[in-house]
Amino acid sequence: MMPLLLIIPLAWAILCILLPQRWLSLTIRAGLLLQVGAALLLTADVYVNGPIEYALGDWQAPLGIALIADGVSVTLISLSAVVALFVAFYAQSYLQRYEHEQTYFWPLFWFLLASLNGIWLAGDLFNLYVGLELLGLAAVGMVTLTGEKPALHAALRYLYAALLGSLAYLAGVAILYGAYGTLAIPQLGELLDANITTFVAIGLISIGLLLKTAIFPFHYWLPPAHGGALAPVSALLSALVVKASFYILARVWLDMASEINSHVVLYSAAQGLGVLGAGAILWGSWQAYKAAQVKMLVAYSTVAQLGYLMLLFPLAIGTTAVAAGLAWQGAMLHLLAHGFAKAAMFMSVGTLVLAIGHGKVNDLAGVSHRIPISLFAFGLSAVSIMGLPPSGGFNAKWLLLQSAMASQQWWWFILLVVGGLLTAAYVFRVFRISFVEKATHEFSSTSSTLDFTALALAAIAIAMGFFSQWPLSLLQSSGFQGGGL
Amino acid sequence: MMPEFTFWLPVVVVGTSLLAALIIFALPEAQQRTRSVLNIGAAVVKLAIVAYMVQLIMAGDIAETRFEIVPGIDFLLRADALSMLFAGLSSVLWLFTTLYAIGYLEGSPHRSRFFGFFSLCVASTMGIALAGNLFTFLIFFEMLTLSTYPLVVHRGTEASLKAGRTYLRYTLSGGAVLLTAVALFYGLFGAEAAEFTEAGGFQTLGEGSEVSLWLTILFFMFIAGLGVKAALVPLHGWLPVAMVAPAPVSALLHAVAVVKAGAFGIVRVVYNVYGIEFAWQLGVLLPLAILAAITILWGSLQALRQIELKKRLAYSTVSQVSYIVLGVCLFGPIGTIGGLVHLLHQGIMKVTLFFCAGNYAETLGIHRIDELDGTGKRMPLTSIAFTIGAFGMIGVPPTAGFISKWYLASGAFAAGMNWAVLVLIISSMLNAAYFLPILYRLWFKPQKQPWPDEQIAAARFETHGLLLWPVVATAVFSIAAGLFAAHAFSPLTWATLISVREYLP
Amino acid sequence: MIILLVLLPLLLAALVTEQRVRKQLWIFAAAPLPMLLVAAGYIFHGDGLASGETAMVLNADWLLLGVYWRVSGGLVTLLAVTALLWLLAGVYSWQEYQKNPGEAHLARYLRCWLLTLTGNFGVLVAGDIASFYSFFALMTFAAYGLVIHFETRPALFAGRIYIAMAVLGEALLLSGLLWGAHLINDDISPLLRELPRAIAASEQGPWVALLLFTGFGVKAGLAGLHWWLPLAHPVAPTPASAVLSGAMIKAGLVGWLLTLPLGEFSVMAADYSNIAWLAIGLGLIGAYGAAAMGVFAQQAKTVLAYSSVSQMGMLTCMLGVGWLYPQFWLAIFAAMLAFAMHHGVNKTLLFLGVGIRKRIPAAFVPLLLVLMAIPALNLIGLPFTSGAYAKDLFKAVLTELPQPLIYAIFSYAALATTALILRFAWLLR
Amino acid sequence: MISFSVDFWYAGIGAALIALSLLAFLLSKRLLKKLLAFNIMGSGVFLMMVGMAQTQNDGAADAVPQALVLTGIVVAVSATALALVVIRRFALASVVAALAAENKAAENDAAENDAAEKNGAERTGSDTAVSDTTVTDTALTDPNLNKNGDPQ
Repeated sequence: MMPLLLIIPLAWAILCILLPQRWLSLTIRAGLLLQVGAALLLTADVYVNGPIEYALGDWQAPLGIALIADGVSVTLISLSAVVALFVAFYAQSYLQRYEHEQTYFWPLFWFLLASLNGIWLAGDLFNLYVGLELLGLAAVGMVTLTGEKPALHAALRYLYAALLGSLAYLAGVAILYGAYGTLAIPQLGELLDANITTFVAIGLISIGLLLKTAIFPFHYWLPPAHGGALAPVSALLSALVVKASFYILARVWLDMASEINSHVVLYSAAQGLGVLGAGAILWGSWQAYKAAQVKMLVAYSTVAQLGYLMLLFPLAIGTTAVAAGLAWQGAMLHLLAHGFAKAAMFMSVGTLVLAIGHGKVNDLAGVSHRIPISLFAFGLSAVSIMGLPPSGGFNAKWLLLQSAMASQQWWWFILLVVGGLLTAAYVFRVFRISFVEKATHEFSSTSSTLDFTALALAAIAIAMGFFSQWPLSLLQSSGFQGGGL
Repeated sequence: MMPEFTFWLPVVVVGTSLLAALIIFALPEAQQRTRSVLNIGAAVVKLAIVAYMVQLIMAGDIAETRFEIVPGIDFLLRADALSMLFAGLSSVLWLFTTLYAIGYLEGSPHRSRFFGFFSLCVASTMGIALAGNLFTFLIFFEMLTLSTYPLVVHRGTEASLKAGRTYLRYTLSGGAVLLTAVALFYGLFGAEAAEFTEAGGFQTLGEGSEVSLWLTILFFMFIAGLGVKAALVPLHGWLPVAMVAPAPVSALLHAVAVVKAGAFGIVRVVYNVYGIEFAWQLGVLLPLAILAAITILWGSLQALRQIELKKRLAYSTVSQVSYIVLGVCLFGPIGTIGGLVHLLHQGIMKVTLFFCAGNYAETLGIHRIDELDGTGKRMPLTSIAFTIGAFGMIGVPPTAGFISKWYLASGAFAAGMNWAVLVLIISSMLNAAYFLPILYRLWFKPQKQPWPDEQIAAARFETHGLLLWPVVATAVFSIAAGLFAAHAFSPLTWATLISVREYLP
Repeated sequence: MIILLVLLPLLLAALVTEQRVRKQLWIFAAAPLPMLLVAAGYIFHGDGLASGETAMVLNADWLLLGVYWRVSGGLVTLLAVTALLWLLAGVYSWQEYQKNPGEAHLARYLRCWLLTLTGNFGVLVAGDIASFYSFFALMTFAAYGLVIHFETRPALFAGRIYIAMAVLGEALLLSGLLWGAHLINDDISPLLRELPRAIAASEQGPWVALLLFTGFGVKAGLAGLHWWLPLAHPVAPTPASAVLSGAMIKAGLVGWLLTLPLGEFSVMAADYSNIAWLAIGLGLIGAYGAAAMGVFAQQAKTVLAYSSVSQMGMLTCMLGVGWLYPQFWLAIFAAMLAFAMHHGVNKTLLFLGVGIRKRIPAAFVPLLLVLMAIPALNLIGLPFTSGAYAKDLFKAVLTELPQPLIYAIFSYAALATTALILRFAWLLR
Repeated sequence: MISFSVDFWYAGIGAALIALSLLAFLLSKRLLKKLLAFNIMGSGVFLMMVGMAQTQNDGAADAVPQALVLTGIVVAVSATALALVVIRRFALASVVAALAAENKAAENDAAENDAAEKNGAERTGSDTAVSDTTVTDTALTDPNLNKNGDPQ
């Protein structure tokens, strides 16, 4: 069952290149349904009888490629399948105006999906490297779609950052392989001992992944790339792509290095990651508050929200099992909720900008009664981003708060609460303008699928506020837990 | 009673207005008729269910919805006596406010958006009323902030946007403080202590000094978080500024939804989380009573200075809501009854006053008090309703206000806090000082200049039907609540039932 | 049945409308009539009411806070006299407005008239504290409409003072009643008759008594709290000031009699002598001070107002003495009742006389003056008049008391009243 | 045995290569130079990977690093290809943009001159000298460092 998740997207990527325009939309829809079906079947399978191993072409480790599907990876697969489903429907009507981009968008879309599934299922470090690279190239390709100068400029910055990151990651992998002779994460987990080479390797891998996840000091490439790209592209990038490298970072720190991460060097490094996260939250929120373009605002909001994810490390490493468990669940729930909410936010903002024609925040005047559904979708997703109840974001923030309290790390507690307020500051900037009575631009009509797909994703983010028990119980059954629950 | 059936009752109550909100949002602006039918239908259905649940509670049964939302914490909606008090108030007043809003917003733009958020706001009020533990309460408390913001900025003018900004600044920071308090509470005392129990969860707790220190700190954080919505003095800044919103919004915000949610929260925390006896031992009630007293006097003094009618009513709300908080702090069953019954009475009376203010503004374009001369003759029914409401606020019998002041004062005497009676009396005199001049202008002054902008001519009745009859109805209610106070179905009897259960350990 | 009598004027008030008020003037007279007939019936026919016994009890525990209305023995005579006075003033105003229907705000005046009437009857009939206070407040606030009826500048000023003093009085009264109700602390709707015993029994009793004394003192024109009286009377229409002076001031007195721990209660826990002496002192100051100010007044009605203040001062003095010597309380109580009724009737007649003086042709004026001499002499207390009778009752008690000084001052008060009446006659010639 | 066997030499040189090319990558402003630096860094990593691996099972040829390096090279080549295409497209776009900016500037001058003639004020026609920045040069500078503000 698992290889299907890789085969379908790759096959569909090729199909999209070959097929003529007329049959394209039908095949895409079929592919999407197949993809979601496969994801849900795998989730059910893992939920019923725990994690599954699958050796490609039954080559055993260390040479062969092993695919592991445990609770975490299955949750993330369903996340990417569902988000991809709605983004695809959105893109189909959004790209009608962009004839030229349409032809190249779909193959890249499927490659992206394939690489994502590859990363979620990968069991060893090198597979992750390959997945990362494919993901990076597909993402850069998508960013260049519009072909205008700023988009190309952003794409180049993104490409160089991605390349630098993956090389650092490869160097780290090389050192690890040199020292321990294997690249499979479970085996590495047992072999690792706390010596200088391991620290250097983990350091390099972390720097590489931080670059690719655009965490605070290395975030310079994200806003122009996500802000400048087409709406469906930036939705996919913000919701899924940056999460993949974070997921690998979490696996490295919490799964592979789980035995040795209470070592003083790694413990303080984890606190360092937390500080980077705090920097991301404060700097991202400040930049978002100042941003003139509404897409840049949402992009900087991504930078800020990724800061919350980084809090997983200080809260889960070197703390009691209870605190680590809570931190792990909180981070994962935040990842899911942010995935849905940010995709919905980018899509709704895309519709608004499409209708108005101008991208500045102040041009959104009078939107609330002309395009209410998109604004309502933006509102719902904003509720989850701000971490206000009843949303998935709130439950995630709640779990992180509980974990911070359980591990007596009050500074993260305060940061979480203040972070929520900062987010509210820049989100309500948009609301304030949208309620202004007289519109400054006349609005061109947009098709309703744009509104309703964004609304659906936002509704899922809000519904997770009530039903966050399902994904969390799924995470319970996953192979590894931060700090072993 | 089949347990299955009562499981879904609370959810249905909250669900009706949620569903209504979603459908109304989807309705295009033009379908005015379907929207009104839907609105009123939802209100009536909700009223019926609440009435049925009240009858259920009388029989001692409990309707409860519970499922695990976050590991270890339940999403709990439970209908107990206290929640029915607030739920009953909001559902009754929501029906009148909907009728009034339909009449008030005749022909104005974006009504779909307005009524959507309007029912969303009431759904969250229902949620607050029925919340069974602190976590669920927090969820609906924040939902209330989000759903009321668009109502405050409904007009879209610069002033209302500025008001919205202030409103957000206050309520969101209050929400953050409340989130911290609830998170700390759950962290320190676990989920079962956070569940609302009849007589509060803490009598049993041993007197560890460190624990009681934490409890005191948490108590004042709760009060700070809830105090923003309950408009306690330092945190009341948003209330007068939010007067820019249209009349049905300020009526709903100030009489039913937001302000009462804050006060109701404080009642929940004192009675059902800490327990009145434990709170008294902890010694936290006295500072809260002093804060409430300061708010009462400060609100009345400020109201004296206002020249705009709605601003004066806003400051009067600031002081009146603190009666409830004062009632809560009077350690003793009578004081509790006084506080709880005032929760209802103030709601009914203040809705009447705001409806009248809305009528004056909508029909004759009057916004300032000195333009009110001679309106008694032009709009007799509205002015009579305003007079009843005003006398209610002063506490002149036989209005409902008198009953609550009577119980608050007796409660204060019973609790030995005689200074509280002094505060009540002074505040009544201040109320007289700022309401009687208005009545004087209404009835005894001839009309000087023509009305600022008379929109609705004086046909058979003074103004639009939908504007007039809700006002008359709520005025009759405030008189009936006072006159038939001792009656079986009166708010007073219901408050006594609650307070008896609070003090029955 | 009693509820019908008390609330009848309220119902009639509801019927009054702008357009048909000219034809509804008969209501002025009709409103107090039934209560008068019933009260008179009790006094003259049948067994008559012994002072302790109550008749026509209404017990509705679902209304307000548990309503208990009764017509008690002691008050039934006062009720009859009040009804009579309201009838007289009603007939007067009925005839007056029959002649010149062009009067402005007539409907509002009639409605306020009826509301004040309801309040006045209610105060005498209410048995439980909540409805007693409700009627008292209704009477006070409705009387405002009567005071400022002509809407002249002095009338509005007098109205403002009246309302300010009224609100102050209500506040004192409410706190006193609430504190008393708390002291009774059996259930939530305490009855008036349990109040004196509860106040006497508790050690905070003097404070509660002081609050009640001053609260009712505002209405009863106690010296120092009487400012609104001489301002309100001259500006109010004649029948209104007649009723204000004759019947409504007595409500303050009734309040004292019902709530203060007099008679057999005053000997219990705390001692009330200092409040009693305060009452005596203020009473006498009121009697003489008002007379002194009244003599220099310019208008006939102001003189009468000051005479009311001075008469009420004497009543307060009686109350003080009665409070000091509980054993004589019953006799003094009878004397006070007689004095109150005597003063009510005569003062109302004088007020109406002043009104009539302006309306009738010059030829009849000497006849009117002769007729008005009777109530005037009554007030002075000439032998064989009702005034003398009431005062002698009190003086008889005073002689047995070891207080020669009060006896002397009290009897000289008659001189003060004579001076006032002479001034009144001089102004009226 | 700390003698420097041949493998360590490879790994050492690889590390040196990485260091040098990283330096070049960060400092240079020209896009192509950065790309070259990236390629050298890639081969440095591969060299290190091969060098480090030999120490495992005492000298016998170990297939895994070879396979890894092969994949690494494939990935590096594809990345370089994509980078080259994007740089070319970027250069083209910036030329187009520069020209567009130029004629817009020209039109403004024309409008100004007409306006000047219209209101008769004699103004010395100071046509804006097109700054002779070599168009290709600006296009190829390193996107990270040039400061032309928001992409929009």
